Amino acid sequence: MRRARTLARRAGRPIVDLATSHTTVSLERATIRLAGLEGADGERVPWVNRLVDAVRQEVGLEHGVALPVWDALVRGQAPDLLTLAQKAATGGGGFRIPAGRDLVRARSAAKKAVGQGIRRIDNSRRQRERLIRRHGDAPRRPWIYLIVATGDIYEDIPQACAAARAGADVIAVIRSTGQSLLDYVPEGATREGYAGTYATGENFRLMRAALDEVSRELGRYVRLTNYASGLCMPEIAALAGMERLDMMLNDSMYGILFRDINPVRTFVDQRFSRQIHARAGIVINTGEDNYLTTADAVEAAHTVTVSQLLNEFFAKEAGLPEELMGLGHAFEIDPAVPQSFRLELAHALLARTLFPAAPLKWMPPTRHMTGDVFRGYLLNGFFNLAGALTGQGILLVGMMTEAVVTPWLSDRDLALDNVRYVLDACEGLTEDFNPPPDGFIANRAQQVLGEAVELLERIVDEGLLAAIGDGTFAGMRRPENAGRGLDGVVKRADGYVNPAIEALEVVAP
Amino acid sequence: MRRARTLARRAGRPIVDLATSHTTVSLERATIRLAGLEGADGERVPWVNRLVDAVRQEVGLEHGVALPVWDALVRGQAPDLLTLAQKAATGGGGFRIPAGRDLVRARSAAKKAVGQGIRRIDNSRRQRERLIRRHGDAPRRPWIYLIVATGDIYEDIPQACAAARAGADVIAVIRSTGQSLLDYVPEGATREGYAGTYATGENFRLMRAALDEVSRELGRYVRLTNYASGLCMPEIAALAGMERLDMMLNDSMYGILFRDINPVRTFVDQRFSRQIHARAGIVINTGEDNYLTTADAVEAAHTVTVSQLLNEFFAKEAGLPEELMGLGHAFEIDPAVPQSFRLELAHALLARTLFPAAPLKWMPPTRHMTGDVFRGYLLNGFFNLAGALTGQGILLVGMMTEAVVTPWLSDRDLALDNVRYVLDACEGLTEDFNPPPDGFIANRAQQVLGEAVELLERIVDEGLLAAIGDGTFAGMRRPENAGRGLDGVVKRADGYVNPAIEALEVVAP
Amino acid sequence: MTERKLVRPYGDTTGDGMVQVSFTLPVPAGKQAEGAAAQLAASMGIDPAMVVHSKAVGADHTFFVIYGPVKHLVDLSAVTVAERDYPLLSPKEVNTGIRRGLRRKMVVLGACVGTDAHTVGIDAILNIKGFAGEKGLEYYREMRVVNLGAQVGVPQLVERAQKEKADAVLISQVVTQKEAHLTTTREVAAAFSEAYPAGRRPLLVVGGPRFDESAAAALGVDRIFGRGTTPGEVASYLAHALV
Amino acid sequence: MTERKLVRPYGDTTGDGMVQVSFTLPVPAGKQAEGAAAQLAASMGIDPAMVVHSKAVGADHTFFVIYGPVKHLVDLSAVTVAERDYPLLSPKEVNTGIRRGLRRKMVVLGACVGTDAHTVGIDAILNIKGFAGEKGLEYYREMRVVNLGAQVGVPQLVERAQKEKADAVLISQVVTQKEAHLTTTREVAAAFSEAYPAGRRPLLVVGGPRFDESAAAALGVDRIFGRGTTPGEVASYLAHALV
Ligand code: B12
Ligand code: B12
Ligand SMILES: Cc1ncc(COP(=O)(O)O)c(C=O)c1O
Ligand SMILES: Cc1ncc(COP(=O)(O)O)c(C=O)c1O
Repeated sequence: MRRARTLARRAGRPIVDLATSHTTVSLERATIRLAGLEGADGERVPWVNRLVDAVRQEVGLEHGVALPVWDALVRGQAPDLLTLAQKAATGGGGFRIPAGRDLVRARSAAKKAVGQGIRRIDNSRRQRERLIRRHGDAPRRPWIYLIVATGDIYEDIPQACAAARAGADVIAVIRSTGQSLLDYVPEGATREGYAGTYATGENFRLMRAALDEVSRELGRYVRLTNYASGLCMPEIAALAGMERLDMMLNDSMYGILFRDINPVRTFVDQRFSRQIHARAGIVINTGEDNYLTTADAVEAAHTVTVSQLLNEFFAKEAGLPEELMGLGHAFEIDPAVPQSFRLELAHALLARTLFPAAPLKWMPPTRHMTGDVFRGYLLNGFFNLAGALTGQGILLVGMMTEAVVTPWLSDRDLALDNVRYVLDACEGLTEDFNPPPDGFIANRAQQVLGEAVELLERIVDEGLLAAIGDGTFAGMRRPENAGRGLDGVVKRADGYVNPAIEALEVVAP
Repeated sequence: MRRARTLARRAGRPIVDLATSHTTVSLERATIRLAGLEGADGERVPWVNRLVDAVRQEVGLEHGVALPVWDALVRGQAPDLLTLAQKAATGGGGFRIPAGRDLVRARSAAKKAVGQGIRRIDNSRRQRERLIRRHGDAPRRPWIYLIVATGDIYEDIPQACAAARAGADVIAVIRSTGQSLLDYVPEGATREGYAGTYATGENFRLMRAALDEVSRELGRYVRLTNYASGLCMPEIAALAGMERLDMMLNDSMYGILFRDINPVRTFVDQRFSRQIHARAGIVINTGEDNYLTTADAVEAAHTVTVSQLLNEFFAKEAGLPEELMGLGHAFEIDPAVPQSFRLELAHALLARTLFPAAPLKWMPPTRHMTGDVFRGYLLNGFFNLAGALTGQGILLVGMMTEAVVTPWLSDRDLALDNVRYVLDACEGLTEDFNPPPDGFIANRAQQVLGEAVELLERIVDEGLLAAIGDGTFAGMRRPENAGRGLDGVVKRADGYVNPAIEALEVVAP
Repeated sequence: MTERKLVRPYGDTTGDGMVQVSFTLPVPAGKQAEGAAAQLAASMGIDPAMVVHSKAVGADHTFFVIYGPVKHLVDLSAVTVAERDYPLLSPKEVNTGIRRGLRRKMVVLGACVGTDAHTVGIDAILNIKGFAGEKGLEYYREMRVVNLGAQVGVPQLVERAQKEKADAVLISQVVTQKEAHLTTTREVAAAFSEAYPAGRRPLLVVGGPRFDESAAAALGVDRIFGRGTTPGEVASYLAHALV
Repeated sequence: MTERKLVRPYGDTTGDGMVQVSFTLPVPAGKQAEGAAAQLAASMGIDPAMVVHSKAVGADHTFFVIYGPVKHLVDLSAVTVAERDYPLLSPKEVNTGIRRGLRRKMVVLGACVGTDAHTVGIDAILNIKGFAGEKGLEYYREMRVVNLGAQVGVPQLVERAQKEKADAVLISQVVTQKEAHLTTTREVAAAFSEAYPAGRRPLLVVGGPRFDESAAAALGVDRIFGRGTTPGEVASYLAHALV
């Protein structure tokens, strides 16, 4: 186990260097968002995009947007950010990279402005803690995590409230297909998503407010989750921090593997967004479950472990304590495999043992779910049982209609009944579950760990970026110099300034 | 444990004395059936009923039917049993109780005639053993037991074959409502049962033949089950023995409690039928599950244990080895009870520990099944799991539609998928299931056993018949001198002769 | 004319009309079978029908699961419910009512009729212990309850009703295969009509989990009680109908 | 006229017509709601409908499970199935066919179009690895396969098709919420009609687990493949349609 961690650190270290020596358009936009710029123009292009694009065009992003933007403001080019963005959009930014006294002044103005966003994040965190004290927390582990995915925030809200009343501890609003590839965050309340609802600041606000009300009604704080993922990962993280979301999907490699986003872009954005999550007290949820939707869950079990170790390293490096590391894994073994349930237990216990303090996120069967909803309901029951037996932290509730439709109201209700039955009926069953140290379960765990160490050794040898380029994870080849959003990556200059990063930077582990 | 057994023996002993000092109309009819009399008259009254009624009317049953009947045959009153029955039916039996040489002759003729039935039973047993050797046996424990209940033997047959092909190791044909209160066994193939099909010799034959064919096709011997229960328990046992049924529902108190059949009648009939089952190598299935459909499964858990101990004593006394004792118990705890699954495990393990060599019959949830078929499917999954974890011998497959209809074709298919998933996925999980000796499960088992011993002490004190009269079991009060079929009970005279009993009697344990 | 109030089934969006259906067809599995399943779903008003699961059950049958929107509207204003058309009374009120109105004890005869042996339901209504926290009719001081138990033949039931001078006869029917419950109920109704002069027969009340509560007239009885009935409802009805 | 071959759903007896249905109504739980559920079941042709389960889902919705016999008959002779109207060929036969008939490699372009990112299905058809034991189209020596992967925009697709001189364009659509799959398919069909002279556009083939295979014409494409399609079927169809 120690060896595995050392290897993960060695594999991750060069990536951190990469992340600290580059910036991205989205990271810069997130910085501006922290300073309070909202809204979009008539073509629904957010002002942060207009502003950062203008800066980039006029002076490049190598020094970050903070210096040119606040230099312009200090110089009185515009009275505030919004006006500056409006002027910049029509070509009148007049940006420059300040030097000397101007630099000092711009830098301190930027720090002050961005500091407001950091304070909003701090306030949100304190407010969460207050509300949990006031209303009470989720009644037990695992937290019950339910998905809402109508595409329309105004259908999502009543469904989320119904789910909370029915027992959900965490509500996740799934994003519309396609949002992750948008290089901007849509504005306002939205009603037109496909198989999910757009992540926007306003949607975050509306849902959090509704859940606050339900939390009051129920006497327990109901958490809200969204996705800090895709091309706008840092901006969404910033919005989440400010709007008091409680958990965020945030994986170090998901975008690369499943959305063909450029690896460097992803790693840069990821580090920044995790720094925000750390500051905001947001639990991240990593996405190891996704590997098992395309790769075989038995053969590829060790890739999950490797990814968890990497996610752990990157999370720690960005300042996240273990309590905020919702490392993912999933119940995705083909049910036709002999002893599949015991294999699941072995994998789940391995994760539990490797990351004892992390609130592990336990994901339900999806790949082997079929239109036989009865069978699906049963499978979800055994998934719930495995979660209970192995002490998982967050239980994403499986839907019997997984292979058919995005969840119906009744699917969620039935699924919660399932979870409740299993957790109540099997309360304390861990007392009786004692796999022998040399038994099938222990041996399988040992085997997976061994394979993970082997793979990590290979990755350390060839480098993580090369390994990703090779198709090591989920069978996807993602070369370092390809993928979406590459043109939004910029190497930092020596004089790069970012007051958000300065505020968020903590001593590396 | 030893104390519990001693008490059960003491409670049961007086009942055995009762059973050996009485006979019943059905026991006598069974004797005649063993001698080969079949068929019914124009009013569909079986000839065995006509004959035994006539004997009873003319000379009483105190000496048994064998002496008067074979005395009449030896005297040439009729060339064969059928003709004798026909004559007797019109009042022309001319029966008497023979004495001296006549008695000896009648007795030896009877012995010979009834011996043919015993030989048919022996042949059936050997034939079963042969077929199991030829085709192979059920692939694993627990045996998968499926119910067929259309009411029409010709719908039952294809459904039973389908169930066997889908994986059933045992097929049970449920009886029509009302049959247990008929004081005769219907004749021939029947198509008009309600919620079950009549148990008749011909139906047994037809189904066994169909299953023999399927067994050949599948390369594994598929067992057939029916009910030796109700007013005709001994006759049905005799038919089952001759027609090579493999298991029979046969409880020492079910008829008393749930059909209001006179206790003495039941105990007399029960002993005889168990002697036949012992001879035929038929596994009996006792009915402790039934208690829990009316009484609370937690509060009344110890009554199940007590009944199992009594059933064990009566079975042993009648000559059944442990391998033929399918003692019953059930998964009937209200799923809303906290830790219900662990309680189930505790009860199931207690039975497993008390009766290590018996093929325990594990019955699915019925009482707490509702119209929510999804929930029902899940509950059945956990029932299957409990069965697998505690090493049950015979698993009666639960139907998601339990609260709705008698099983549909698709219900059975889905239910088998459920069983198969659980047994395959959890194969070997017992290795990991190790309840600590001082834990919740062990303590609960200890508590139930303690309560069972207490109750047995009370029963020994007041006598089993009085206890039954008091409502000790399933909350039903059944006095010794009431109930259906009482008028069919006759105290044996000193010169009582029954060649079947003589052949079947084994040394008491 | 009442105003029409229309709703549709709800999957995850108002008005989407989504339903789930499963059934078996006596057809070997395959495309033809799936087409047949889709045809049936269409007849049921599901359009478009998604045949999301089909599985061979033996050689000659196929089991299907279907999802899709149903085109039918539900008109809430046209819903016929056997609504309680009598006030719900406390045991005390029922007793007072009987004492004042009948001036003698009300005689209630109960039984599980025919070959049916499921007594738990009728016991829940009659036994003191009761059901869902309500005491059973035996608890009512002004009622004399005679519970005949299981598998009571129809002639035997009529005979006892006459002998006990029953005001109300309560029968339970739980087994429904081949419409056993309906057949037996009709038999009981016919037997009582025959045995009593017109208009003089006792009140006939039937109960069981699978009855349609609005079918009383069609079956020739006075009232039907379904799934989840409580003793208080039955007592209140008896007081309403007989006092 | 073909002979009518009628069947009914099978519960436990031939001809019993039994089905199971579940749905949610936007109505608070209670008798009124159960009546509404029974009404809907009746509209679907279930008679008598047994409402065997009803449960409040929040304050304003109720979930139901219903059992009962459906009165509709299934006419097997009227079942319309997108039956395979071409022979199933081995890879060898397909290759030979293309070589003889086309005298050049067949160009096949594949993509998961729009915002859909579910590539497993199209990969199953295209990648060498294949599906259900059959090799994918990349394995066919006489095909040149270009797999564009996930979330390919419609204009981008048309452009690539023109550039590669595609003979067939295979698109996959898995997300169906709000009929995303149908909308995108229509968009693709329209874009190709516009970009190519009449009668010259490449063969358009669409696939995904929730398509109705008989809706090709309505969607403006040449062929639809549903749940469980194997690469061999697709290759055989391409050989049949293009050679
Ligand atoms: C307990 C039970 C038994 C017990 C009965 C014990 C007893 N003393 O009653 C035993 C184990 C003996 C038994 C046996 C059989 N059973 Co059984 N049994 C059940 C079970 C599990 C529960 C029924 C119950 O107790 N419900 C609880 C009571 C409180 O509810 P209820 O009856 O609905 O009553 C309420 C209302 O309906 C109403 N009500 C009912 N009656 C009346 C009367 C009046 C006047 C009023 C006002 C109201 C009223 O008020 C009650 C309170 O709300 C059901 C399955 C299930 N989960 O439902 C099967 C079930 C009823 N049994 C069934 C069958 C087939 C049998 C057998 C015939 C099987 C066989 N062939 O051997 C046997 C034989 C019984 C017979 N001859 O009738 C079937 C019936 C199928 C059908 N729809 O036709 C069922 C549904 C199981 C199944 N799916 O196969 N059974
Ligand atoms: C794997 C999976 C994923 C993976 C996809 C990985 C990948 N690279 O493809 C990941 C985890 C990334 C994913 C993400 C999402 N998913 Co997804 N996913 C699934 C899952 C579990 C399995 C799909 C699958 O791989 N099937 C196996 C393949 C082989 O089957 P197939 O696609 O049907 O293909 C066969 C045939 O249909 C046909 N075929 C298919 N395409 C074509 C094309 C041609 C030309 C031909 C000839 C034939 C053909 O041939 C194939 C072989 O037989 C399903 C649930 C399920 N169990 O079905 C959900 C599911 C499809 N996903 C769903 C959703 C909503 C999403 C998300 C949008 C959720 C969100 N908002 O974040 C995201 C985003 C994805 C996006 N932008 O599209 C929904 C769709 C709901 C609906 N009906 O609209 C499902 C049904 C789950 C659910 N119930 O919510 N998902
Ligand atoms: C870690 C992670 N990030 C993001 C997503 C969502 O995908 P997208 O970023 O395309 O919205 C998922 C999907 O489940 C995920 O697991
Ligand atoms: C032990 C036993 N005998 C008999 C029966 C069947 O009842 P009957 O004898 O009324 O057919 C059952 C019912 O399940 C039972 O458990």
